[in-house]
Amino acid sequence: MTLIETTALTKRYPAGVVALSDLTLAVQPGIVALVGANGAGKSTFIKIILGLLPATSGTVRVLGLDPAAEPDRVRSRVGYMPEHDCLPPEQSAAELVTHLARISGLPRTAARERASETLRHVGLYEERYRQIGGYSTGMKQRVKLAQAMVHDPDLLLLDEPTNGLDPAGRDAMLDLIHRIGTEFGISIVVCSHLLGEIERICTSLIAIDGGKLLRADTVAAMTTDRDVLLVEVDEGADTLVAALAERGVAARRDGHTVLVPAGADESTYDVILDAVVAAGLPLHRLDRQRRRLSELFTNNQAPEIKGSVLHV
Amino acid sequence: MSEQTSVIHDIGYQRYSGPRLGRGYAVRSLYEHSLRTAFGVGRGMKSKIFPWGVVGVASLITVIIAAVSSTAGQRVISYVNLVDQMSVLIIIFLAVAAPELISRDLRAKVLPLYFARPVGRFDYVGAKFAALVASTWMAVGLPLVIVFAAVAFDADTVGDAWKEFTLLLGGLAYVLVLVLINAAVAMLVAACTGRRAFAAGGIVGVYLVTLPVSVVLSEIGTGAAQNLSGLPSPTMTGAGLRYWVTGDGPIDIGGFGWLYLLVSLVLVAGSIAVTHARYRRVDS
Amino acid sequence: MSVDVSGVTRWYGNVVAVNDVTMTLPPGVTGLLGPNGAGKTTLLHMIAGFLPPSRGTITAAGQRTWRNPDLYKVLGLVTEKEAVHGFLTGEQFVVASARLHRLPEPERAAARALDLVELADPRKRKLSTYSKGMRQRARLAAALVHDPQVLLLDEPFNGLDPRQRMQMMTLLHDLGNRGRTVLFSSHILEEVEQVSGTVQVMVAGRLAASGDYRTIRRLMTNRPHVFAIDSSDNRRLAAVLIGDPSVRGVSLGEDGLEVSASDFGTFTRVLPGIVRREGLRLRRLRPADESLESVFSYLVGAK
Amino acid sequence: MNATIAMITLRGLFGRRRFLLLFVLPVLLVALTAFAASSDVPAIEWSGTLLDALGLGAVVPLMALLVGIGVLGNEIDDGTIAHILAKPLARGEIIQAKLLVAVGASALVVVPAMFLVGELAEGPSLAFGLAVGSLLAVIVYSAIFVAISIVSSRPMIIALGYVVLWEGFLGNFVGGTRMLSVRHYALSLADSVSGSDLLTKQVSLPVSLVLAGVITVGATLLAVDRLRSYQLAGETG
Repeated sequence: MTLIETTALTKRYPAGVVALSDLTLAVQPGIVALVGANGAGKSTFIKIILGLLPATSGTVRVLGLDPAAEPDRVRSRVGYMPEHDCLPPEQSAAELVTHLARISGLPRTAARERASETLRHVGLYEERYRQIGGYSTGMKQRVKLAQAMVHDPDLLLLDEPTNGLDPAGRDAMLDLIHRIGTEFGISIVVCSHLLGEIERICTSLIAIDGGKLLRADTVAAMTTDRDVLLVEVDEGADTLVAALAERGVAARRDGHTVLVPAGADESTYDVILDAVVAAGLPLHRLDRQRRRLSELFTNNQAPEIKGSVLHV
Repeated sequence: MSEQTSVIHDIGYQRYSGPRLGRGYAVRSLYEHSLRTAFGVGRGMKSKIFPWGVVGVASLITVIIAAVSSTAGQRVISYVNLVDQMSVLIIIFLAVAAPELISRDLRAKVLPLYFARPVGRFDYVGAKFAALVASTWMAVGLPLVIVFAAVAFDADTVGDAWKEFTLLLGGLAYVLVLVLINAAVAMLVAACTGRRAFAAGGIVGVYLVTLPVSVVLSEIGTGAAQNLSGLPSPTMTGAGLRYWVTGDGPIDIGGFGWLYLLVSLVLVAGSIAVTHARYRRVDS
Repeated sequence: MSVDVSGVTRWYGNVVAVNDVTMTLPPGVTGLLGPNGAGKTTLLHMIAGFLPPSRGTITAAGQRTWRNPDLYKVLGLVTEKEAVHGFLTGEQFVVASARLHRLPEPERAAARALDLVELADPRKRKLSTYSKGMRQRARLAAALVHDPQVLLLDEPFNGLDPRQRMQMMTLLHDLGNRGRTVLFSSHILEEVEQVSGTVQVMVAGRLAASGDYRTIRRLMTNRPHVFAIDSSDNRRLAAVLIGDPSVRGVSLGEDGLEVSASDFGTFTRVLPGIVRREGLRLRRLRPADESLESVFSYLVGAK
Repeated sequence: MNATIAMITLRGLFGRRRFLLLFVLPVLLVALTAFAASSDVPAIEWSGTLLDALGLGAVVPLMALLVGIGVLGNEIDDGTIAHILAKPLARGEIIQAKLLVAVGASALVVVPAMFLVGELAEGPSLAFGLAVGSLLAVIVYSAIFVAISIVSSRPMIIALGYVVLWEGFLGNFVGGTRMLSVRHYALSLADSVSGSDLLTKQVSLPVSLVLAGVITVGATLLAVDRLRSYQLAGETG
């Protein structure tokens, strides 16, 4: 089943602002990243998926349903975690999540049971009976996540789920999202500005820029290895460059890293090691250079893709 | 001893395959939750002080009246007149409940959580309005029931008790009319601000500003001007409706009953429409 | 030194937010790190003159900071709270800042600052129509308009999209290179790593470490260094490595070996020789806990 | 005066449509007075309610409150004040600009309304008296509300409580509080200037003027000092 499918989706606001323009894509289940510049149309896209905004033209299918025609059916199968604070401080997490489960259509008993289970899965235990106002940022993010998945959606929309978290909190949240996407079997669309996070947990990526599709591909395909080896020695980088040159390998320095062309076969690895041994240097790193997602945004000549279908 | 079997139970994530009830159920759940919120049920002690304080004060007054009535053998004040005396309690209860039900959601920005579920903006406004009306009606209607209980207990015949009951229904209906009109205004004010203190001040403020206008107009004006003097104040508009039906009350509206009804309807429908329109701008 | 914090403690009632912190910030960019609630914002606000220390002294560019408005001639502050006067346009906002600084040519200074943060195009639009990232940059422009010697930023990357993040990193980097003292707090350690390796790490109100994070890592002599290794025969390499005195432990996993080395210098010197002697091919050697992320988690975990 | 701060403050005050609400009460007051004056009922019967209780007792302080807290309290509440404070400006300069804008804006809303009310109720001398009296009230109130804006974290509640309880309620029942009631200073000045029978002062004019001056200066100095020690909230999470 296709998770989200759009054809020539366009959204024009009354003021004349074009938020989405001719967007055609098909997203397969998995953990999908949605990236793009601020104001690139991500929040419009989410609103259309939730059936909160009608598209100006084009079609959109979410889990095979049309959100404009059947918003209730779509919303009962989609969970949404907003970016901003959205929790009433004077309620307990257990009570809020139970209440929202009922709003999603779960009968009273089921709502209570699932709220308690979901809060356990996101890592809130006895704190769930305390008022949310006293929670840390990390705990609040967990409650936001719990309310989004309490009704067992088939698709979770997470908007900047690691916002405001410190490094340890981010780690925990990313692990949790990864588990939800793999063990729990729920597909996830994550909006994030942090490309490092995306590389870590996502299977595929959709990049939108100025309302247009910039790139849609698997993360693996965007982070392929380059034909360059990174070598770091604690001292004597110049000695190493010279030693490599003697062996016919044209290496160059970039800061404290030595960049070596990988060559056709793996013999370069041995040449480097021989050079290091011969010069008696301490070898710190030997690794293939990989493409980074950030290159998507450093290359300014973004290819414009119109009308073509990209399967993610 | 029976053979012990060892099992590791699966307490991992379970998919949900039970029923998913529709939008009607969702709206009803929101209504019920809001009704509980209005009385501070399921919240801390602090949330209960104000609503129950109002209920307590209203009940105290009427218990005294009921006691006096039952010793005197006759009612000292009719239900509808009692309601007029308690109109300020309606305002106070609304000033407590409306910010709690409406402003608080705005302040905490919880609306996106609702709108991402099978409740629409209109459902939300409708459920909140219904809960606001119902809670205020209960809080202010309860004292009437206390008076009824006291008087009906003393009634000589079933017929007397029945007559008393119809009078009670009239009183409760009058409460409902006053609550509907004032709750519509209160909801609109509460939907304008996320700060509960401002909302409460605004609701009391509208009452405190509009009531004297009506009073000054009715004291100084004559003829039609006097008949129409109730319209600037929601509470006096409700009192005008009472006059239209019973021919009695704090204000003489002459033959303008239909106008009072029209203004009331416009007020209620208009407030709901404007509140609904306001939520269109709420970011989700 | 541009910013001098000496024996500073700040408490709120019984809660100690900042506990006996002493640091000096030279010109250049420094990242201020710490878990939530570690006291970073409190410290930034004290340096910015918006909070008096309960004990200790702070000077920025030679001036005391509390109750001293003249401080702002040489200091710029970008707070975490993103509030702006939404009814002003970006240009009006920055020009107003320039005027309040009594700059001789406020319009020109504002134009320069707007250029610097790449807001020249939308400068005629009201701030209320700006996105979070644009507002963030408008506030930065207002804080930069008088070209301050000291610039303090609380979570400046918040809300920025990938491209804006890169611009912001470049901007901070350039300011540091031009001799300005820049102190910024952030939770995104990869970015701190890219902007500047120099950090001040706060843990529970205390200053846990200062300096270049790589050097800080080397100072943690009680922590074995962990390397991820992949070779043509991992099992054999593991058997050989475990016999070497510089190796504390080896574990064999699906995608290679994880080696903890007790002595950093010795291991990195002996490894290449061992591999070649055994006739193996080393495909990957990657220090697994050298990143700012690992350094940070060690510092926080150590308490 | 610092023109930039005044400009920002003014735009903050009038830049939104919300400021139209400021005119609702004064217009209502004038309309009611016009209606009452057109009736046959003698002015002495309603002047106490409209001129004193509603006018000087409610409309004037409430407008000064909304404006006074609007010029500083709102900026403190939403955090934008930090942009103005992080500038090399004497704090007195900031308060001075804010205060002048507050007085000007409140006076613009209130003084013409009170003038009209006096004109409708009796004539030019009462009109002039009420205009001068309300101007005095606006000045003192503005200083008080600007000070409350920075002293309290919930200025609106404190200020409303002060207006309703102290100025509106206590003054009518507890004689001693009249000496410290801005409403009575305004009444005293309006009565002295107009000599109208519709007003009855209860505090002598010299006492009123001296106390009004003392309160204004005191509140302003307090505001300047508190702004000098303005603290940003610390750790958020």
